[in-house]
Amino acid sequence: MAGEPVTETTTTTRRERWLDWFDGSLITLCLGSIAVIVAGGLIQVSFGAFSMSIVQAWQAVFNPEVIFNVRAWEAFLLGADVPEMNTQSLIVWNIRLPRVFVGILVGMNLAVSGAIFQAVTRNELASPFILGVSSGAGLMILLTLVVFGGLAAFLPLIASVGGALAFLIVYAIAWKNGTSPVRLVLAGVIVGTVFGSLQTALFFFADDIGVVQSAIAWTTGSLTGTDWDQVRMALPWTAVAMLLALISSRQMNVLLLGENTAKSLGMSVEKVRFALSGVAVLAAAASIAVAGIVGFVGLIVPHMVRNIVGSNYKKLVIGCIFAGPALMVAADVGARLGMAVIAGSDTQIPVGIVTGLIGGPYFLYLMRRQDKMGEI
Amino acid sequence: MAGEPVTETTTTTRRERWLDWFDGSLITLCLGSIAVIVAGGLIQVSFGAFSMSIVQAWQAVFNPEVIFNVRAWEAFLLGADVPEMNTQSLIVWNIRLPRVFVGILVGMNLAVSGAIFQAVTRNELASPFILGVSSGAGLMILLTLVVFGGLAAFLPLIASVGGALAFLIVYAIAWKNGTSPVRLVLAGVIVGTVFGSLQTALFFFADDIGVVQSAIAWTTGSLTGTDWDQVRMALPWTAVAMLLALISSRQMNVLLLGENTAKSLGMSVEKVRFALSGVAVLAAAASIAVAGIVGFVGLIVPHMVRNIVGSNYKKLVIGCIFAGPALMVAADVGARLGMAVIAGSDTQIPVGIVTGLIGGPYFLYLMRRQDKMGEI
Amino acid sequence: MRDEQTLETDSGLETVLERESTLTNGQHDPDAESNCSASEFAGQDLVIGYPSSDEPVINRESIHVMPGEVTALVGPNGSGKSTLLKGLADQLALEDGTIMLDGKDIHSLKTKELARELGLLSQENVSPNSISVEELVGHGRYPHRGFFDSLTDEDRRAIDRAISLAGVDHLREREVGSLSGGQKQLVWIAMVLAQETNVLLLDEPTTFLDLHHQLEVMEIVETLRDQSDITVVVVLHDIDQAARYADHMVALKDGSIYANGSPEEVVTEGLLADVFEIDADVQPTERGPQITPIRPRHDDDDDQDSTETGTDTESSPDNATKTDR
Amino acid sequence: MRDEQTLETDSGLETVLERESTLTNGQHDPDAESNCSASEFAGQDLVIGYPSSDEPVINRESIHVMPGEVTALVGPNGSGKSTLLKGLADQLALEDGTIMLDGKDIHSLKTKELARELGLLSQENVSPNSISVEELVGHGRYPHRGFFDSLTDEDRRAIDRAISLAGVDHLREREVGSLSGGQKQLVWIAMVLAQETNVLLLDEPTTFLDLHHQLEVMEIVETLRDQSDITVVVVLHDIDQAARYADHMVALKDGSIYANGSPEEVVTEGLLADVFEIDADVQPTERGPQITPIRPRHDDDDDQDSTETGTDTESSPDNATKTDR
Amino acid sequence: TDDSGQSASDTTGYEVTIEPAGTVRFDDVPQTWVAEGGAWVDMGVALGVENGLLSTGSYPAPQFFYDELGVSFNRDASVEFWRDGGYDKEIFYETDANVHFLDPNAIKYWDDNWDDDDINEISQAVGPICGNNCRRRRDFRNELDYPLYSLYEAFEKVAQVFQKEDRYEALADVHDEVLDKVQSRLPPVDERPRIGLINGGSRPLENLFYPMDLLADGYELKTYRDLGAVSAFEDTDGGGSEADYEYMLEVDPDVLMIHWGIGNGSTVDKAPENGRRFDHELFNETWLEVMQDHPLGRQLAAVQDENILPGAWGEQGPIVNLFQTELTARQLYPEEFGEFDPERYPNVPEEEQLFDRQRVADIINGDI
Ligand SMILES: Nc1ncnc2c1ncn2[C@@H]1O[C@H](COP(=O)(O)OP(=O)(O)OP(=O)(O)O)[C@@H](O)[C@H]1O
Ligand SMILES: Nc1ncnc2c1ncn2[C@@H]1O[C@H](COP(=O)(O)OP(=O)(O)OP(=O)(O)O)[C@@H](O)[C@H]1O
Ligand SMILES: [Mg+2]
Ligand SMILES: [Mg+2]
Repeated sequence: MAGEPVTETTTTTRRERWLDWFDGSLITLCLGSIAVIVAGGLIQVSFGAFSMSIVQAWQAVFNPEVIFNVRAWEAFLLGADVPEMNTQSLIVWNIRLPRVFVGILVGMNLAVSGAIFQAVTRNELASPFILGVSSGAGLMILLTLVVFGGLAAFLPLIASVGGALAFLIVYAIAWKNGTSPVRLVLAGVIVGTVFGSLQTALFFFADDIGVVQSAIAWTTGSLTGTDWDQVRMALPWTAVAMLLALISSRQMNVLLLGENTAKSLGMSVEKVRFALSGVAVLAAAASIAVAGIVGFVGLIVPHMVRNIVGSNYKKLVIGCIFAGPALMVAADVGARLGMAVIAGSDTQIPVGIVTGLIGGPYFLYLMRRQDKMGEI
Repeated sequence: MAGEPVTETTTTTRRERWLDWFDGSLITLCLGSIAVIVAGGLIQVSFGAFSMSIVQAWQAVFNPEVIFNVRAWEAFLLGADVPEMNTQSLIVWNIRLPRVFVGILVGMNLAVSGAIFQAVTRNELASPFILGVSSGAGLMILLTLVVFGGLAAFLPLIASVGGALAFLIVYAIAWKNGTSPVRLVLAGVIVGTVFGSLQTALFFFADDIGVVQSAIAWTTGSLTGTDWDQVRMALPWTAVAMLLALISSRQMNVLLLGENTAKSLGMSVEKVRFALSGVAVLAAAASIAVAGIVGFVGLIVPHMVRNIVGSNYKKLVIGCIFAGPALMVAADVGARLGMAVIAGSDTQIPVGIVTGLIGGPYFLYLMRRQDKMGEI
Repeated sequence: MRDEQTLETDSGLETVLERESTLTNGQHDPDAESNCSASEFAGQDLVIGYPSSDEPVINRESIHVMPGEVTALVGPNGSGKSTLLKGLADQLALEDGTIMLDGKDIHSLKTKELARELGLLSQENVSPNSISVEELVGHGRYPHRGFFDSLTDEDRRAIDRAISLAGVDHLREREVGSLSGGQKQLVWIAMVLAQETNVLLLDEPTTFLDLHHQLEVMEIVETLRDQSDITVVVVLHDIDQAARYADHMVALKDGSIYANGSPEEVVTEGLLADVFEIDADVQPTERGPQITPIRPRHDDDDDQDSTETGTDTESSPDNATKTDR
Repeated sequence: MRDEQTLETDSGLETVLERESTLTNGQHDPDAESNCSASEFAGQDLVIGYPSSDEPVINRESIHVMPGEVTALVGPNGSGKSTLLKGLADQLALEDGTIMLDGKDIHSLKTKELARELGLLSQENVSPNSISVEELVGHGRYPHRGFFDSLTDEDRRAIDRAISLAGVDHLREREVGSLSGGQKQLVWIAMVLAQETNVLLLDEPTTFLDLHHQLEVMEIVETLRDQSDITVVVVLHDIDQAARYADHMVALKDGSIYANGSPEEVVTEGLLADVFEIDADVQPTERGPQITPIRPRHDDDDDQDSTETGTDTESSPDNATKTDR
Repeated sequence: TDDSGQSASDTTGYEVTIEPAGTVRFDDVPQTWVAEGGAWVDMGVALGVENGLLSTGSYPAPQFFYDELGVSFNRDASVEFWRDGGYDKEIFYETDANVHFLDPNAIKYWDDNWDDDDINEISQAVGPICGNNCRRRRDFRNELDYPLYSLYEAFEKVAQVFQKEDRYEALADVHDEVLDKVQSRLPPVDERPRIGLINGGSRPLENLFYPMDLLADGYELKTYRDLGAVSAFEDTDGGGSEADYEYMLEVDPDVLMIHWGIGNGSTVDKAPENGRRFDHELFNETWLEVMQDHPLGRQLAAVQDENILPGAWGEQGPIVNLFQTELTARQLYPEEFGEFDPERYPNVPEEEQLFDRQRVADIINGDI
């Protein structure tokens, strides 16, 4: 094919300059997020029921006897016995820090999961929350607690399976010679409400308040009481999911052009869509398994990141990997200290409620600002 | 204007024949519904903890000393003292029958409310359930129970106010130079989830299981324990709402043609829409006040009726007034006897769960059958 | 060259504003005898915009529609045709200006009163699928009925008349959802006809239709004008069609009325170049001017060879290639 | 008369299937010398339908596209134009039949291989608003890249070439969301061009565009054929336009190929009557046949005066009225 | 502290076996302690270690029982381990109690974040977690593969932990004496009233009752079992199921008892600080009058006879149990044990008292 000669050099430099600028905003986002995470983490380790000055707490964090102790890390990451250390270090490293780490993993998983779901359904409203994964997980948790009490040890696994099943059901219902965004969302909403109604039904069969409390904690999402167990449980899956998400960001970019275009560009759309959904469900399940159903993070973080770095998924996924943890750690600080600041009591709110209370209004604001929002 | 002469007579007879057929299907629907209500009612009065043969129970229902006793009706409808009667009659008329009557009123209100909302938003998925009324009511109920314990006597009123407020919020958020169906549904979903998250937050502040149980019962919807108090509470509002709905059915027919067309036909669209919403919220609130949040009736009954009598609101509203109670009474029989039949236990399921379990799958079936469903 | 054209347009506008002069202006008027009953309809200094944007779309324009005639509104995408029509029908609030219908300000009319005088067919229409054609057309009687009224005999007669006029007699009992796009459009026209107004505003009644249905719709418009003395304003994308069926044409560009007059006056090579940014060949035929588009004009054309515009398009190199074929 | 016409069509089809005979069939062929590099593309006995309906839309039709030429697909709404195009591009599974591209069955190709040979522009396109024009065009390189590959220099060159060909150089860094409908359409065309395929299928690339943008798109199509030897199949609603820009036309009715040949052969008064159900006047001009629609035909026309069809439309009473004007 | 050394197996320490924690080793006698249920708190008070109490847990018994004996009970020791829907580990570290009378299974059951590792960590680093959830069986029946202690079995364990088995022995003797005395005076079974026990959370106004079977497991219903009460709601297994007036009418018990009712006039109240006396007026407003107003409620025999009585407090240790055995005996068999006077309770005419207040006070104060 004979193309006209174009001014190659000027175009390339122009393009590169522009990419640089873009990457600049991404780098700013990442650095900002890291700052928030570190600050949030340091605040978190400074508060707790055990009396310790802030200085003591921070000293415990940077205690070289822990940081450079292979046996300590073996205990943390592989589940070996925790070596001797002073009470302050024990409390900071065993109770306060794991909560921050779990928050980071959960934030990462939810944000990336939401971003993937948004690409798969080409729907700005998609999130694990809206496509039924969370209601499926919630239902399975209640079912386990109420009906198969003996299986409580496998709760995280069961929750993830429930989430995956619910997504498959939503997908199957929405499928009619291919899926459509609106159908997926509708199916998700309906499956969500039916499962919700089943959940409430199960509440009635729960004959004591322990089950109810336990179920509520799970279905609200909370980082309270998480420790290294949870980190160990989520870490490998998170790593796999993040890697897959990064690798397939170009596929998501093409998916955003719509099924027809993607097909005519030679993509096996349904396969790619399903594989990506699998990755998103994996990420969502990993986070549900350790923190229950934390709402809105998966919905709003991708939007926030998109506002900053644009809708290129190469940048969006990286942005989510940093911004998700930042939001989560910040919200968890709010969950721990919010009531103290507002009402002077030292009650903690579940972090899922904080994200809901931040995320819902932010989302409504987005909806009011953007004309197109409603039009998917 | 000079019109060509048309064959008036043949057209008229043709039109009349066709109206007859249509009215025929409506009449069939109404008679069928009445049969279901009577059958369901007779089943309901036959079961209960108090030992009574079915014959005794039915004799009590048709006990002329009660039916033709003005003082009895005064007691039932105006709250005067109940006159002397035998224990069987007392149980049937004071415990078993009011539940059926409340079911009838609730079914009527929900079905008509859903039908109106569907016209107002021109959205097949609209229902009090989807546009936030129920979540608003639920939140207010919890708030009252947990925070303002003293106001529990005004619960029905407070629930209704909460529902109305939530609808107004949804309306306000969706409003952007007029509303659009998609925006209304989205705003409804988001407001619903935010309120849900607040509800769960409140659960955490509830310190005893009584409050939690009570709140769950309210937010699930149940006819258990309803008596003449509830009938007295709902009856006047129901009457007003049904009358208004019947009168304004033509307005709804024109609204279905879209805002533009309705405007160009000389309708003050926003005024009519708002007034109709008011009627729908009134009906929904009346039902929430007496039975809590019973899901799906408001969504599916209008669809069922529409399948039979078509989308003409003149017929649709009448159909809903009969079919709603039929579904509700039937579901309540399921709620009372379902567990007995399935598991042999005499636990009662809240009727809201039964309607959800019937309604959700039916709706998904509708969605799978109809291509257009997802496209609103 | 440009200045000349603008002057031309301005003067065209003036002729419209003074109706008498226009009528004697060589414009053919097939139904002069029945003109007395047709409605006068005019908008003065209209400013129309959307609440979501600050700038009005239509900024201080005036339009005067010839009673008993078909006026066609043409212009490129987004030039404000639909906006103007919505403003005229009081569907969009005017930011400024007045609209007079038979000498009355339409804002002094109640919504139902207005709907008895003026009918509007929007660009997009929706209806429940299961409604019958007859029921849908019946809704056209809405402005004639009170809150509690049921259909009167007069309503029935108007519905029958509208149905037969639109030629959808055989569809009367069909469900609207089962009709083809073209048939649906005809039913909507019947509904507007049942409104029995003296003024009809139609927004692109032929889009989405294939040639057959397009022609059918335009025939109804002609019948209305000829038999019922109705004043019609119609937005059309197809300039050929507009030139053929309209008695009068108004060309919009960027929200301004750029030209105004009989099809022969409005459809010129110069106007096509300025408003639609195309070079085209315009031939007068017995059915009005016939347009043959030649090539699109670009922004650079305006800057570099604005003097050429409309004069030597025939000799542009691109065009030469094409005539070679 | 009807029988004659059907015969005519059938024979037209046969000539197409035997390519040699068609080429000597008086059909002009502007690029005969470069034809060797253009792709051959043909569908045989195609049965194409949607899973949701039992009846196939296209039932056992064959089509052979002239290499290096522009073929226009015309037909009324719902006649199956888009369906045929989707079938040819393997976007809809064939229920039966084979599609050969340069002698190979396209089902033997992997999806990416096919996408390197054959590009399709759908009737409707969507993209994120914040993507830049350059990024969007870059996605056209998808079939040329492996799972882990990044953009090569060749990819960059192809992107630049496509952008300049589509004339959207000045929009390169704009966000797609900020473009007008017409500009967007051009960018999508650039994306398909970046795919660097030998066969291009375009579905109504000019709908929703005003005259200016319509002409711009058709110019690109011509350039592609003339400069790059690309085989183009384009669906057009506007028969005038199709007749003017296409080398070859295929008319569809109810899913069947009704006629097939050069614009002069296909665009006849008889065909317009049968396929589009309109009476029209067709005049041969230097830019191909020019169509003047006269009136829509109705079902009754077929029954009552089918013998008249295409012969004495000029003398029908309705039409007489119009020429009177 | 005297060391009877009964279960000491080592020179420096001793072991106590408390299911489900198993055998727990103590190097020293615990100085500080916490408990989950009011019964366990009552046991500690009875052993005279009240000053080491750091948390009263839930449902501590009404103050008037302790006032009757003149023993002190610090109701402000109220560290709450259950907070924000979970057990916060740091609170265990911060409270730093020597022993926790919390059932480890209950902790794991209520808060899914706890597993055996966490229990062990706190048991090692802070103090053993070794309670037994023996108030009732219905809480987590799935987990119940270990014995549910009776009140005095549990009391004995606590006594061993604090190495005060002599006081346990003395109180057990008093208890046995009372039981022997009372049981010998019970009327024949067919003359005993049918008792309908409903849980304090019932809402007669809303036609909602939680009937309980008097004879279900656990220390919370000990007095009824000890006194051979006849259960009207036999089919209801210790609570949890709902019923309405129809059911009440169908069963129509002779006497309606409101579980926990003695703690307050009304429903369950977590910390009846002001409960110096039973508020009879409030009790009647909440229960009797409401039922009298209901067209079906007033058909109930118990309502017609005004036989609605405030039942015993569910969290009863050895001290509270002695008082409540006497209370229940007077409520069920007034002809034999004297009329229960709701206006004056806890005052019981000296001659009708079933045990010697002073003797019990002496034991608690170490005067065995
Ligand atoms: N609802 C709206 N809100 C805000 N701006 C609008 C709205 N509708 C149209 N516009 C803007 O007003 C201008 C005129 O639009 P209008 O619909 O009147 O054009 P038109 O001439 O009818 O075009 P078309 O040929 O596409 O129908 C455009 O710039 C458009 O973007
Ligand atoms: N997704 C679909 N599912 C089922 N049937 C379809 C689908 N798309 C189109 N059809 C049907 O197939 C037939 C041909 O449609 P097609 O879109 O090919 O027509 P077309 O010639 O492209 O029309 P247009 O000019 O409106 O684009 C029509 O009857 C249509 O109803
Ligand atoms: Mg328009
Ligand atoms: Mg098409």
